[in-house]
Amino acid sequence: MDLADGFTAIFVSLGAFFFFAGWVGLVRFPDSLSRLHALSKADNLGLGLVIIGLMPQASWPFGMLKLVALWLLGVLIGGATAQMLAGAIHLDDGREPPGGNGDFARRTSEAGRNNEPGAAH
Amino acid sequence: MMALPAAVGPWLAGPRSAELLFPILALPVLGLLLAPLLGARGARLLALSSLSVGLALALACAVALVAADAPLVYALGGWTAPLGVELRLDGPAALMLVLTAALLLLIGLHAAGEFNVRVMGRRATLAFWMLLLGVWAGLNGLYLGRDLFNLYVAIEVLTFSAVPMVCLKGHAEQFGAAFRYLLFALLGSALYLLGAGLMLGVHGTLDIAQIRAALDAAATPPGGTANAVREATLAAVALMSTGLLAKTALMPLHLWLPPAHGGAPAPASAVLSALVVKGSFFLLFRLWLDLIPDLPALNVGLLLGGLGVFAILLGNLMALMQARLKLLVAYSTLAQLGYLFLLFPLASGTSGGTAATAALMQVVSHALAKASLFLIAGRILAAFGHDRLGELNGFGRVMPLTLLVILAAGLALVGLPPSGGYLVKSLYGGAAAELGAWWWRPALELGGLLSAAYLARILAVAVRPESVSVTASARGHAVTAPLRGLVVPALLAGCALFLGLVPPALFSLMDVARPGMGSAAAVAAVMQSALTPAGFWNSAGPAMAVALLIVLFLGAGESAWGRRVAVVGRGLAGLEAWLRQWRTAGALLLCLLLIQGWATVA
Amino acid sequence: MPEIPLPDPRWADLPLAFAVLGLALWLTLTRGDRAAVIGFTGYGLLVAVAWVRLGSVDVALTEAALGGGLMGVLLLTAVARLGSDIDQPRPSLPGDLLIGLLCLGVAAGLAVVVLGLPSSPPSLVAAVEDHQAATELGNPVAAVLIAFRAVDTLLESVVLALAVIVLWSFGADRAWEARPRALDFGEPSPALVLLARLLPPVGLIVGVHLFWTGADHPGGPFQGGAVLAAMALLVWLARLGRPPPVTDGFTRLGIVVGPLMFLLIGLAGVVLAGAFLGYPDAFTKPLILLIEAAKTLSVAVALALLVAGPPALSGALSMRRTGSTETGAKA
Amino acid sequence: MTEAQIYGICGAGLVGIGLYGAILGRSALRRLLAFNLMGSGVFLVFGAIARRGGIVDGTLSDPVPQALVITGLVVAFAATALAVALLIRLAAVDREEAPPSAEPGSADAPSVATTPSAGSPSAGTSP
Repeated sequence: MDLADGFTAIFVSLGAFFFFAGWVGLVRFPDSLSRLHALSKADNLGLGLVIIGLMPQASWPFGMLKLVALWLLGVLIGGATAQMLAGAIHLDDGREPPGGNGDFARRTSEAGRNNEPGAAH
Repeated sequence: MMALPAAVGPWLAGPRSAELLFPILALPVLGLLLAPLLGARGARLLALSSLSVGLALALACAVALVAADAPLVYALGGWTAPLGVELRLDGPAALMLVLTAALLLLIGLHAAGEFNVRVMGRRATLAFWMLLLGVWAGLNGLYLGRDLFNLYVAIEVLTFSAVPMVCLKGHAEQFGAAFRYLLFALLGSALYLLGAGLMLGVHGTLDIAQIRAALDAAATPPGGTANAVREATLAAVALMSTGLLAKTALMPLHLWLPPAHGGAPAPASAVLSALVVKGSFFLLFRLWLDLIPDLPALNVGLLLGGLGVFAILLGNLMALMQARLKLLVAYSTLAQLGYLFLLFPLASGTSGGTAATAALMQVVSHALAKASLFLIAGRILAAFGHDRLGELNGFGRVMPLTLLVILAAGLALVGLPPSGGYLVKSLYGGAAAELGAWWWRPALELGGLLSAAYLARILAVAVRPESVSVTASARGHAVTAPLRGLVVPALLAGCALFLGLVPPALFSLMDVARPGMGSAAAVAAVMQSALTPAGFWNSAGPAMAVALLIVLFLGAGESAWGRRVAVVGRGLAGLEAWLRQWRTAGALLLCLLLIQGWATVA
Repeated sequence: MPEIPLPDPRWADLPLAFAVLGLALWLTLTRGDRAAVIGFTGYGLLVAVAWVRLGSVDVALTEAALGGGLMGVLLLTAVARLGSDIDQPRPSLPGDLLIGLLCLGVAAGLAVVVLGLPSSPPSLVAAVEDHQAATELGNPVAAVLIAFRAVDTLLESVVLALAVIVLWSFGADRAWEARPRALDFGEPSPALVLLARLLPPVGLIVGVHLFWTGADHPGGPFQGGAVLAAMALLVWLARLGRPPPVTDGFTRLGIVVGPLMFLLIGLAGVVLAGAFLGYPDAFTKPLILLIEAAKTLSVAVALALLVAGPPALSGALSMRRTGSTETGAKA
Repeated sequence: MTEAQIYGICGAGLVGIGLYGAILGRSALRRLLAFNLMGSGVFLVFGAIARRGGIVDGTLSDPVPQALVITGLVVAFAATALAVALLIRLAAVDREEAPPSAEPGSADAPSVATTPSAGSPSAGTSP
């Protein structure tokens, strides 16, 4: 267990811990929004730590660059999906989604209403 | 003329005859890929021309095969099994190639008038002609294939081409029928694929001939590992066989066939009933006869034969009670499929060849007669706007020629000499007598009588005094329906009716590369006794009697028939409708899988 | 092939196998269709990890891209359109139990057969290695797909092209000129639009790389095509672009060019290499790369159009809020 | 217990679960989803067989079953896409108020059998 393996073991297990924390948040928190919040926070951090942990295992320079690219993609897609989920959750509850994109919710719910006047759910 | 054979010699008789195999697979695929580029109009011409070239190729293959008197094998890409995939042509495969190409060409010519852009619009026209090529490609792949996974992909091409034919017209009920057909066929394919995977795990090869050799080798030394190999192989074949039973719609796994074949447009129903269902049967023929060395020792043959008899009885009885003509014909398909499965209990010893000849004859004669019946049903539907028998009284008076063709096709199904049906029943009877298994014979006779019954019912409706709706629309459509719409059905019905008169030497095509078939001699023997007055009467007599009974019984009109049969009918219809519930069919599929697994391994 | 050190199976595979089986059971038994479909995308990724554990990296890529990704989008669009339209009555206990026992019997029998497979399995690994040099391909799976079992891959890409045209034929007659509309879900969220602007260039590079590296390392036209198709779907979902109309010539050419190129080169093989679907020794690699490039394009176009659905007139497709309303047995 | 055996049994279990869901699924979409579960089970059995072949010959896994699985996955995806399109069209056609105008002369009217005895399989039993 030389230095690199030790470094990897520590960081990857830290990352795993944050994933576990995210999972606890998912299970414990009362409503969807706070679950979403906990999950995206913890998982992003967990992913970052795992990626850092794997750095010494990857070959210099391209292996490491691929890992960083992986992390960037993970953060970008995680953020965008969290936004979309939050918008959808607000739509389901009928409340105005926070922030400037209120018009999006109004237009979508109107579009939703035109297509499905009797959309009882 | 002498120059032509010299140029073509090496292919037809010489060493290069195996090179005829890959164009048979490549031609439909090429047509399928060019059709969307040519658009709806071009697709029709492309399909018909490639089918005619394909028919010529199939006939050339048959000639080359008889000349070589040995199976033609072609290694694709130059790689031989087990790594590569090989195509192999033997007698039955050549027969099926010729039948498929000829029938698709004839149905295509018949449908050319209906499926063109002016009548059907661009969507249905492009779809129909591409699906015709897709069915042809799938079937050619099935008949030539020797590799179990290659056969799986060929079956998927066939299923992907058959399912959309059901909902070409776009009515809600047809989409439902198409979805059920697709999902049930996919469950069948998944079971087949699982069986093929286990075969690869046990033998390390997917080539049927190599697996057969391994099984023969494993059978000799009765060592511990040997019967482990044998049991795993039999379990894999049980999986594949169950999957194929679901795709062949052998009763009780028939939930998807009546709505699918009943709801599809007429040419599509003809292709589905006559050819598509036979493809998966042919694969069962390969599995149980080519791959398994000792089928007779297993009692799975009895199981399949029993299901065949069940299909003959229930299918014919349900056909008797259908209100719509196309559904009547669809149920008659289910019954006729039962005859095919009588092959498996009788396929042992010397009589195995005769039973195999009977099964292949049934495939040919049913394909011809059923295609003709469905095309005629389409003609009646087009003429009167509906096919409810209750309101078609007297259509025979308005369309006498159509009635004549129905009579010819019906008699071929009933099995009057010299029709194909008669050949099938006599050959099966001979095989059963040889084996001493007398109990199959009454099933054959009863099936013939019941077919005579529903044929008589159609005739009774046809000749009854005209009801109001027939006369009204008669003036509109029936009289003006073009006579050329009758040419193809009449030709098909004629071939089915006079199949027995074909010189027996032609049947020797089926013997090539199949030891102990001897079909030419068997057919010749059967036909001698057929044309004698005594032979004619003892087979035709009972059918005539039943027909007469039905006509009298129906004298009082269709509704009377409904009331009289109601008592017996409702119970039976209830049972059959229950069998076609999705859950029941699923449970039966699993039961059949477990029973086949137990029957082979035990 | 990179040598992936596989640790002691007990710790890695047993939990994963239980997770896959547990998730599959949950997917089957949970009430809401929408939850099941969302769970299915996660299931696809879990199975992809199982494939890596089995040492089949090519299949893991395909499972993740196709089984997890595109299948998830396909089923999600379906559940958005259909809601959970229950059309079978609640299963009666005895019937439910019987079918459960039958399925258990099938699974147990299958497990016994799988475990009972002969211990010294004859395998084709040696045969592939011997002949792989003739194909000049480093990746054995690509060699099997494109050379040894070329006819299966050809027929399979024909099935894909046929499936697209068949899918279009399900549309209504008057909608034949229209565009596929299965992906129209009203105004996209700004986050989706941002993603659809940033991701496709990256996806394009990854897709082409997957195809290009497929010759010598895990990857290939199917995996590359699936990633490219996913990018096209992202653009269509974010309404930055629209799926092409059915009558567009270039689209049809795009669908057909892969299998057509494969078939024509195969036919040329009869003259050049003496066997249908054979490759001449002189320039095997260029021909194979040409076929795989055309196949990547065709797979990408076909997979994207298969998810985009049949052509439909605007407003023809319902968008159901997926409450699990009991609509009873429906025709 | 090698990983080949673990995933072989996992595949067998998935086939059982998939069959159960495909038969008892309450909506057409769930039955389709269950079919895909069964498909992934069948492919996992292929994977187990590939891994067994690989162990014997010292590589990771036998390339031939892998190629078959890749082909099978694409075919299964195409089949699911067709099934989904059929379901969406079935829902859309049901939703349209007027059934599509029956073309003159070929109105293949899916009539329910009128006479009491005939049990023609009309649309009574749903997919």
